[in-house]
This record gives sequence, C-alpha cells and structure tokens, in this order.
Amino acid sequence: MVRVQDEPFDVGAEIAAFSWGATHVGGIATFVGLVRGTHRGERVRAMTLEHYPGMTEREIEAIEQEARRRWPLDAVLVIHRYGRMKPGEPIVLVATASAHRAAALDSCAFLIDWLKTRAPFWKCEETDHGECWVEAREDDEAAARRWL
Amino acid sequence: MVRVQDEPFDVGAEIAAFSWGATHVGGIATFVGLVRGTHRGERVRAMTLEHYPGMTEREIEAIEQEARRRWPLDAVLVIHRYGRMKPGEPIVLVATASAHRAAALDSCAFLIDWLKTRAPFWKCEETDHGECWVEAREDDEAAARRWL
Amino acid sequence: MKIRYFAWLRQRTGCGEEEIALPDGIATVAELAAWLGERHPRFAEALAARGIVRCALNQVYVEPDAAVRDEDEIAFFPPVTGG
Amino acid sequence: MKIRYFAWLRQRTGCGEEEIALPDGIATVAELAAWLGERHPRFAEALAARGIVRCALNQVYVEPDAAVRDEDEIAFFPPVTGG
Repeated sequence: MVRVQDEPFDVGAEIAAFSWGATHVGGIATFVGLVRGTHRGERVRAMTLEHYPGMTEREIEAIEQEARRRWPLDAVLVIHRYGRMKPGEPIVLVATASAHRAAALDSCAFLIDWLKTRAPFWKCEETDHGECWVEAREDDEAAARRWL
Repeated sequence: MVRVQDEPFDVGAEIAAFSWGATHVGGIATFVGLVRGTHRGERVRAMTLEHYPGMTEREIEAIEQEARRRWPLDAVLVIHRYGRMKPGEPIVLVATASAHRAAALDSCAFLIDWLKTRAPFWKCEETDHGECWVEAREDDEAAARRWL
Repeated sequence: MKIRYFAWLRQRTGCGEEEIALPDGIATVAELAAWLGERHPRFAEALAARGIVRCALNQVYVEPDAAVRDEDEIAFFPPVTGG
Repeated sequence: MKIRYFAWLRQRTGCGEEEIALPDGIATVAELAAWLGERHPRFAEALAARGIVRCALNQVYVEPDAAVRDEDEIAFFPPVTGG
C-alpha cells in the first residue's frame, strides 16, 4: 500500500497496525527516514518537500510492484510525506513483511533506495542563510544501481 | 541497549520510544522476527525458546559492540524473548539509528544475522506430532558469513 | 498541451505550469525543451547543463527522444531528492 | 566445576546442570567432553556427530582445545536457533 500525504504520521502506530496476525509472516523490516537538523554543517530549521501529485503515487506503486516481483512479500507499506517538516519529523516509512527474513530486509532496502532516486520529490531546506534546494547525491544513485 | 525477557513486548510502542527527537538521526531501520504458524509444512501450535541466561545478554551485547565498531550508530536496541510463544507473536526486535540510511539498514541486517547464529537460544516447536527441536539452517550460517 | 516545472526549475521559469499549443515542427521532448528555453532563458541555462533536467511524459519518465503530442502533459524537473 | 547442557543435549543427558570435580588428567574441553560422554552415553553419541556440539567456557564460545580449570562453568549445546 502506498500513501502520499501532507499530514504527519505516527511511526509506532503505523508499524503496530502493519501485517501483524498473519501467522505465515516470519519477518518484518522497516525503514524510517527523518528530517535531519544539520546538512553540510549548516543548521536546518525546516524542510519543504515538493512533489508531483499523481506521478508520485504512480511511481511508488511501480516500485512496490517491482519489489513484489523480486521477493515473496506478504505486505508492503510506503508512506511518504510532502509539505513542510521540522528536524526529527518522519518523512518516509517503508515496511515489508515476508515469510523469510532476507526477503523482508532486502526488499525494504531496495524500496528506499529506489524511492530516493525515482519518486518525484524535491527537498528545499531552510537554513540561517535562506532557502536552498538539496542536490541529488551520487551515493544515492550508487545505492539504487546495486539493484539493477 | 539489550533486553532479554520472558514477557511479550509491544513492537509499535518500542519503536515509537526508540531514538526519536535526536535531530542528527536521518534513518531508523528495524527488524522484527515472528513465530511462524507452519514449519516444513507442519502446523506449529506454539514454540518455546530456551536460552542461556547470562551468556545470552553477554553475547548480544558483544554483537551490538561489533555493530557500533563497524557503523556510526546513534542508537541500537535489541529485544529478544525466551519462553513459550504462539504463532504471530514477536520473538525479536532489532532497531538501529544513524545519520546515514545505509548504516542503519546494513547494521540492522548484520545484527539479526549474527544474533541468529551466535546468541544462545534454541527453539522447540509444538506440532501435531509432538515437540521437536528446530535444526540450525545452513542459510543462516551463510547469511552470517557475509559479514566476515 | 500542459507543461509543468518542479522545484528550482519552477522557480527559474517563474511558473509551475503553463498551457501551450504544440508548436509547429516540434516532435520530441528534446525539441520541445529547446523551444521552451526560448520563452524561459533560465530554463535554457539548466538544459545546457547536461544531465540536470529530467522529463516525464504523462507522468512517466522518458528520454529526450520521446515523441510528444498536443494532448500530453510534460513535466521538467531536477533529479529527485525525496526519502 | 559446573557443567551445563541446553536444548536436546539437556534432554539427552537428563540434566540441565551438574557439579563435578575436575577429573584427573583432564586439561581441555575436548577431554572433558569425552569424560562426560562416559557418564551420559547419549551425550557421547552427539559428540560423535562432528560439528553438532558447541561449547562455552564461562559463557564465552571456545574451541575444543581450550584449557579447563576446576572453577570454570562449561556449557554444551547444539547450534543456536534463535532470532
């Protein structure tokens, strides 16, 4: 399931509601990305995530389908926020459930690696020196290429 | 932090309490292992985990230290139950927090891989055909060797 | 056709989206981008820096040689930075 | 010294732990295990299946050639299956 939303979400509650009680599930892996309070040594006061409504959901759903094609997954959840956020706030939650530990762990890493290089979101940080668009990172590209 | 306990734990609450508010943390990875309701095609009614009190805590703490030596981690949590559990119940929770996504994801996978081959726990399953000690799996050994 | 710009391309063009008629002689995304660069000089600058502008046609990533039609929605944006 | 057995080794020896005096002429974990096998025939069977019995000396994994002393706690158990 994919949710793209402006509202904050409660990580503990989302994970608590995710895929429990399915007795063939042996492992659940999750990743949460958070707004960091510093970037390149500068204090970040807040961050605004712009996105491309429609394409964002479509693209994340395509990544979910690719994960399900590669691994035997019982459940997948991706929640991604847009809008303005403060340091410490969750931006993204990825959760995967599988009978097998490796499938849950690997697919969770795959989903966040591909999300970061394919889902149409753009970060604009507010620092003491004004607003600044975050540049894409080569190591994110490298992480995504591991799965090709 | 390492906790070895008989009592069930609340995954959502544990994750909700883990390392939030530290504004230099960029990513939190978690893994939860659950009791599966079937094993080799047989229905599992319940499972009892025996452990070696004292050595268990010592061994998991050593694995945590090894993870902290390898990755820049802001926080580590391992909760592992022993005693009798029903299908669907959480056995183990591993959570890692880091400034960097890859460090959180890789150390979480490392911790569960090493836990499974080093922490002194033994599973005894109750099936329709009686009780049976679970045999160690070669693919768990292989997963642990990835990190050597 | 609908043209959309995101992130700093939106700021540099000064518009998030614009409706245009498919210009005569324009058949591909690359040709359309070049044509749009004449309207928005700072978009042209960004295009000149190779690899910095991504394109989606009807909300699907495409390469510069993709064909465009008058009923399409075409978006230009920098490399993504979510997650 | 304290000897402990876990999981199916505990069931096969019929005891979770026993106190013994370090037997004469026993210097290593391997020698101790062989000596214990005479008390517990089914433990001897398990030892004969190579690689199936693990050992911890004072709660730390050791190899069969580790030296043992009378004040040690020595545990024998099958490969672990937690997590």
